[in-house]
Amino acid sequence: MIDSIPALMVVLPLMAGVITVFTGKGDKPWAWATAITGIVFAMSIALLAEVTAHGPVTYNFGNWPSQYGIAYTIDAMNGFVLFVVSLIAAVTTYYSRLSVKDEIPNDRLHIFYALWLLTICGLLGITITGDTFNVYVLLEISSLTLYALIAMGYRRDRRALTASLRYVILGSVGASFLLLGIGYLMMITGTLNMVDMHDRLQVLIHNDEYSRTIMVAYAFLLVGLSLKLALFPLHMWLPNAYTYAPSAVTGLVAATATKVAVYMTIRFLFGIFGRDFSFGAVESSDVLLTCAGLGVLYTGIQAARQNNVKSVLAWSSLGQIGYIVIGFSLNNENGLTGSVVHILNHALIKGGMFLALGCVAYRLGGTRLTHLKGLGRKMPWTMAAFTAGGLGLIGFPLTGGFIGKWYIGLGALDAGNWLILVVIMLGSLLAVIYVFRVVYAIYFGEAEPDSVHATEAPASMVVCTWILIGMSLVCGLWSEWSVDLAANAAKAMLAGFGGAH
Amino acid sequence: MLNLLVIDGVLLFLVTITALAVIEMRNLFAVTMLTGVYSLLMAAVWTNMHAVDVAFTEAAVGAGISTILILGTLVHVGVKERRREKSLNLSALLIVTLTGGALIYGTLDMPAFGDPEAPVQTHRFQKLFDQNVGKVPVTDTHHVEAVAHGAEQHGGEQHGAHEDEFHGHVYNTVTSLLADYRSFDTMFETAVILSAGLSMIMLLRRRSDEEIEAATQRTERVDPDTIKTERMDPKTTQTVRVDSPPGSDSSGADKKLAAEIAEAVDSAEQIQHDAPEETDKGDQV
Amino acid sequence: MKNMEDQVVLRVFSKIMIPFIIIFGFYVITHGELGPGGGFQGGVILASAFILYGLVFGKDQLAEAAPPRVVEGLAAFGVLLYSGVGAWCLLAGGNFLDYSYIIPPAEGAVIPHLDGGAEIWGMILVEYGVGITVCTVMITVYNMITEEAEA
Amino acid sequence: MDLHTYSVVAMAIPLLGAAAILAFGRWPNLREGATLLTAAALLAVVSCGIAPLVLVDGFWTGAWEAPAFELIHMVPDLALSFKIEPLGLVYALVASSLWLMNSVYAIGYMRGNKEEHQTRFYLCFAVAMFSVMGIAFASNMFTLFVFYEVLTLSTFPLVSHKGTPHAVRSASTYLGILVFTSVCLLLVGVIATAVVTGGAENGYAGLDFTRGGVFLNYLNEGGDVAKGIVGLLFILYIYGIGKAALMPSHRWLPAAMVAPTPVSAFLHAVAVVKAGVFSVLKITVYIFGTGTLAAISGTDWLIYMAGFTIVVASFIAMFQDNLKRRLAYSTISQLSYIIMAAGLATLGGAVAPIAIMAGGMHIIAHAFGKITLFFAAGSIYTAAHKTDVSQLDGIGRRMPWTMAAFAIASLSMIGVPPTAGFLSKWYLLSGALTSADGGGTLSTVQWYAVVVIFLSTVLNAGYFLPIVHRAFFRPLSADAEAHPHGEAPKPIVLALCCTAVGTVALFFCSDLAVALVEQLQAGFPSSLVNGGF
Repeated sequence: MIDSIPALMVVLPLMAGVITVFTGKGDKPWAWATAITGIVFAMSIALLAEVTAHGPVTYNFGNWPSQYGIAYTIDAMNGFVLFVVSLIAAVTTYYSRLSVKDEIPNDRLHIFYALWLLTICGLLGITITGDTFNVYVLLEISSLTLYALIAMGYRRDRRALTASLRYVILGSVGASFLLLGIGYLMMITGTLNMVDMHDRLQVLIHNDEYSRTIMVAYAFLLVGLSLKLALFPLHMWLPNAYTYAPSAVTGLVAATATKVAVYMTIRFLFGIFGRDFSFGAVESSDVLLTCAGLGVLYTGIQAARQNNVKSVLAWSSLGQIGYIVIGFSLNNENGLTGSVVHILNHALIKGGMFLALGCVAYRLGGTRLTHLKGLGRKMPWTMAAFTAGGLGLIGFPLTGGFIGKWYIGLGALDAGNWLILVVIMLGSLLAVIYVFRVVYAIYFGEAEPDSVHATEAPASMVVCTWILIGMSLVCGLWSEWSVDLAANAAKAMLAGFGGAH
Repeated sequence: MLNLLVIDGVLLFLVTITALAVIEMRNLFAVTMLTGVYSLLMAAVWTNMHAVDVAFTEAAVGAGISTILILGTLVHVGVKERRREKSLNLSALLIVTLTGGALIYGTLDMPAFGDPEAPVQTHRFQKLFDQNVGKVPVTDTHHVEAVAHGAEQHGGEQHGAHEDEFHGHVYNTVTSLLADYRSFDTMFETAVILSAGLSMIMLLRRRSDEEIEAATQRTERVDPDTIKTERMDPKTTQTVRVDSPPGSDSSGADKKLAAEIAEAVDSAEQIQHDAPEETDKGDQV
Repeated sequence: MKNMEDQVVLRVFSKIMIPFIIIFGFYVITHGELGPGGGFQGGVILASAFILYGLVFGKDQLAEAAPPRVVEGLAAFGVLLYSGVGAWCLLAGGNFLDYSYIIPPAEGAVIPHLDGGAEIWGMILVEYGVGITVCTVMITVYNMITEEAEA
Repeated sequence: MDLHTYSVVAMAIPLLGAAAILAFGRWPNLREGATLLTAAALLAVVSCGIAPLVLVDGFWTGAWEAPAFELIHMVPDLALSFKIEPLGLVYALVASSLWLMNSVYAIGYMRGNKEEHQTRFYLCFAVAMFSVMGIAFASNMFTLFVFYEVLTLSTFPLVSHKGTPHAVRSASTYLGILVFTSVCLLLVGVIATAVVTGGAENGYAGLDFTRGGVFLNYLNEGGDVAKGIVGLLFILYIYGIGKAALMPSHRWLPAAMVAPTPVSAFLHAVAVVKAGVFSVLKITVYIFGTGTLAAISGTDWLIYMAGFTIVVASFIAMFQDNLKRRLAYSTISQLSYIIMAAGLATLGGAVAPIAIMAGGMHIIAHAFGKITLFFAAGSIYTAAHKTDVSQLDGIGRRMPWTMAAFAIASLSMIGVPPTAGFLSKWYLLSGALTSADGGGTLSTVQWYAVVVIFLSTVLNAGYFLPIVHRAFFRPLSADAEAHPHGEAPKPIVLALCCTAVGTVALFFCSDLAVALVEQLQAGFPSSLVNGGF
């Protein structure tokens, strides 16, 4: 059974998701989903331990050799991302019981949790797979289910439909670009397996064969992935989708979906095309750094202008994605380590903060700035979590957010790029502004008449919020383990295909 | 060969004409019919390329069932497309042209159609077509060294020499690819279909009576502020329209049972209301 | 749609056609490994029979012939059948979806069923999984679209 | 107890105090008792526990070489670790002794003015003191940066205490400038230091404060850094430490004047600005090393800028009618003495130890003088509700204790013996008049420093003495006659008298202070200038 963990990581949520349709009403779908995500999380830890100890693991579906069938390949990089995704999935699922009951019509909770598990299955599958077309198929599952989950909206907020529709359109454009890119690559390499494709591509690039096709495939993949990870200026789908989605869904999506897209980008740029091509033959570094740098500044300003706190966090997510993109675009070990470790830290921080907002929404029925005024006394634990998360977003030392920025900063100087370092710092400054606006309202604002009687959110919700925020603090203080994992991943990625050679 | 090229040319011409007509037509009923025609023509193209399975699917799904489903949608949406204010969106045209241009540029280096020397033919797939791929002995599968080692020696060859050679044979290569070698993908494709169905159920199913009751109780806690229409910054989120005229969903009305039901209906109307504009923006990307 | 039920020719012709469409759908699913076709195409063809029934005889008749709850359950069942085949192979000792194990191997065999017989069984089962899901989802989509119209 | 372990005790005390204050929030007497007890305990630990250990003869070869107390190790170069050294002890001693005074004073002031949110007030004070101890005993640049930021954040609620829109706006200016400079300049400098000096991963000192300076050691070990980079980093550090209020980043200091007087005293004397200049001294000595800076010989700008700040801020102070604003500009001017000392130290050679001693002394002298002045200003506000200099005619007769203390502190500011201010100015002057290369010639910039010191003494007298004159030698105005008032509440008077006495006492019994700064001098490596470039 241990050997089958790679398959079960994805198959289990899939089958469980389908079975959820039959679980009936009440808390049963939730309990079922919680159990499954818990098991998946445990498996991800086992897998990560195995990969760290003994190197990459491969699983062949249908027992066909990986070049013919579909293979999962888990190395230090995706082992780490799997851990992040399944951790967030487990916590948000446990959290979701009351919040989802409150926001989703109760006659379709089983459908909701079925889609929820399928989303998780898709995200895990994208991360774990070693097959490029499999990436696309699982991307479809995760996207399609996410569109629906987001469209449900916070208490069927109709703006969620518009937001979701925009996500559908841009997401589909992104996915089809990916498909075109993968198709072109398949056409000239004759394979879909990532390791194999990498080997073949290196030979082709070296011999200068099919160079125009490779170039076009690269361009399409890069644009498609940028859409999926919401890189400025292709970010338009994200803010409203996060703002109007149900609270628990926002928590799950914000912490995982874009992270998985980032992982895919790193995998394609470093793992499949190889850094010599991605940052040598085509100088994508400058383009990516420009987009991400401008994005950090622009989204920071936007975040400071929002009145819905969920919106603030959504815009801030875009900025944080910018940091991650900056990190790997620097094309050196420190930068990439920073990116990878920031995937974890930002997932924890942003997940926790959105869950905290979910608590607010549960008690007050909204997450506008006016709702949060004076909540520091009414919901001390939730608000403390939010504040701690906010410090993380700023990148305050001793929080998880700082570690990633530190390494990205080191990477920037290793690359001799002082300008981007200044941009990162200006971004942090904007983060200070938008976080401080909210925190000030929380602790120094006068409570609105409607929220005078608000009390602390239910324990289960607060505990989940604190698990994520607490972990982000732990990752900020005792960060060696996460940085070591990230550095391993970075080394593996820089070496071409995750250490398979 | 020449005959095939002529047929291809004619089909391509017809496909292009149909596509342009779909774009230009304002009567959605006619557009639906034309998409059916388009799919049928495409099925012919696939057949011409010897991709019979694809052609079959295109005919069944594209020309058949999706036409019916689009018609079903038209019942809600109506058959008239609203006039657009700007007939030609230059930036969208530019981006679409660039994308198309890039795709064509990429084909310049591609192996010719049906070229027996193409990597797809020579690299791995010859063995797939011959269905002569050996399975990996179970005991070797779990560490990448074994597989990487296999990759260096050109895949399954050492397995082919293995005494446990696999002799499975399926007449339709496409099916063997879809349902055997890559059946894991196909499983997820099926799951994609299922999630589409589940999404439809979740978003469109009418609420049961008990649910409506529960919702009414819940709305008493809803703060009016959340329902207020929030205008986003026009510069950054150009495509967000105000979803409904101000005041139409005031807090008082929302508490009423009727409003709850109306909301469900509205949500469907909402899609129709926004769809054309959103699609516009989608083209620009 | 109401007046469609009054069209006698349509009704009679549909009644004759529908059984043939259904049989053809099953044929396409079953014979996927021999000729063109498979679960996707066959499922769609099956669904078109039901949708035709619904169009001509009305929604209520369709709901009677294919109750929505059953249809939705079957949609999930299809995927479950597919992944169940995979899981069965896994439990039998092989990798996920290794059809060689679909019939439990003889004692001591390193790789069982190398003649491909088990492979065929696996394919047919999963093709039926696909077919069931595709067919029922199409019907569900049709149901959902028409449901809103009459609400 | 091991010396470096003491640092954690010194930090734990204010933190425990904060917890006690929070717990006793509902009982004001208990709460204030907790504050006083904490302050007293802290002073006891720092002066009786730590100081003797630092003053032993073999400190630099013994205790200093012992490994730092590492609280948390995150990743290479990033660790929260603490180490006690003479410069930090100077700062810790000043802060802990003045915190006790300030607490006594604050109790009188807050009760006298019936301020709200007192629990939050004392809580933030305790947390700020916690970060002060962290800054004082930080053993690497990262730890210093962390506590520097904690100090900024924990003082924000203090500055915006009144909660009026004006107060909040001013507090935002305060926070904005300090955070902007520290994040965009200081943090960039810190990251760059880790990169250009090799980093801990490669076996170098990384960000750890090192005797002689991280850069100097790196260069001596065969490292290579461009002179331009070192110069640039020095600029980043100096302006990144916004709390040092070197022009033009001084704007936050006048803005913070909206705070209650105990807070102003805390900002100007006890903690915040001192954290700034202390950090400047510390990075000059332990990060760059005066030898390195002397070798790049591009740091004259710092002395020019400090001199400019001294003179200009003094001029501005002269025309401020609001007493607290006048004091604020005086602080800006006085801080630049310390920065000038750091600047002189960068000339290297024999100047450096004397200049650093002068800087250390001036931290002490200015702290005692300025806290007395602010106490007096608050005392006047509490008793007479007067805020402007022009309202102070004849007030010395009604508030003799307050104005006497004010006069003594003013003399210290000007640098008249027998006050502490004289000592520090003496050191500074002798630093400026010492030749760097031992040949007896002074550079232009040193002459400039001498001129600035004399000019500023005149200016100081120009804006302090008129106040004293008004208070004692002018008749009471008609308006004041109509509103009789007496001395301020007893805790206030007690506190300000203590600090005034302290100002004088430091002149006569300067043993401890002098011993400390001499210990600091002893810590300078014998070979200061090394041609590593």
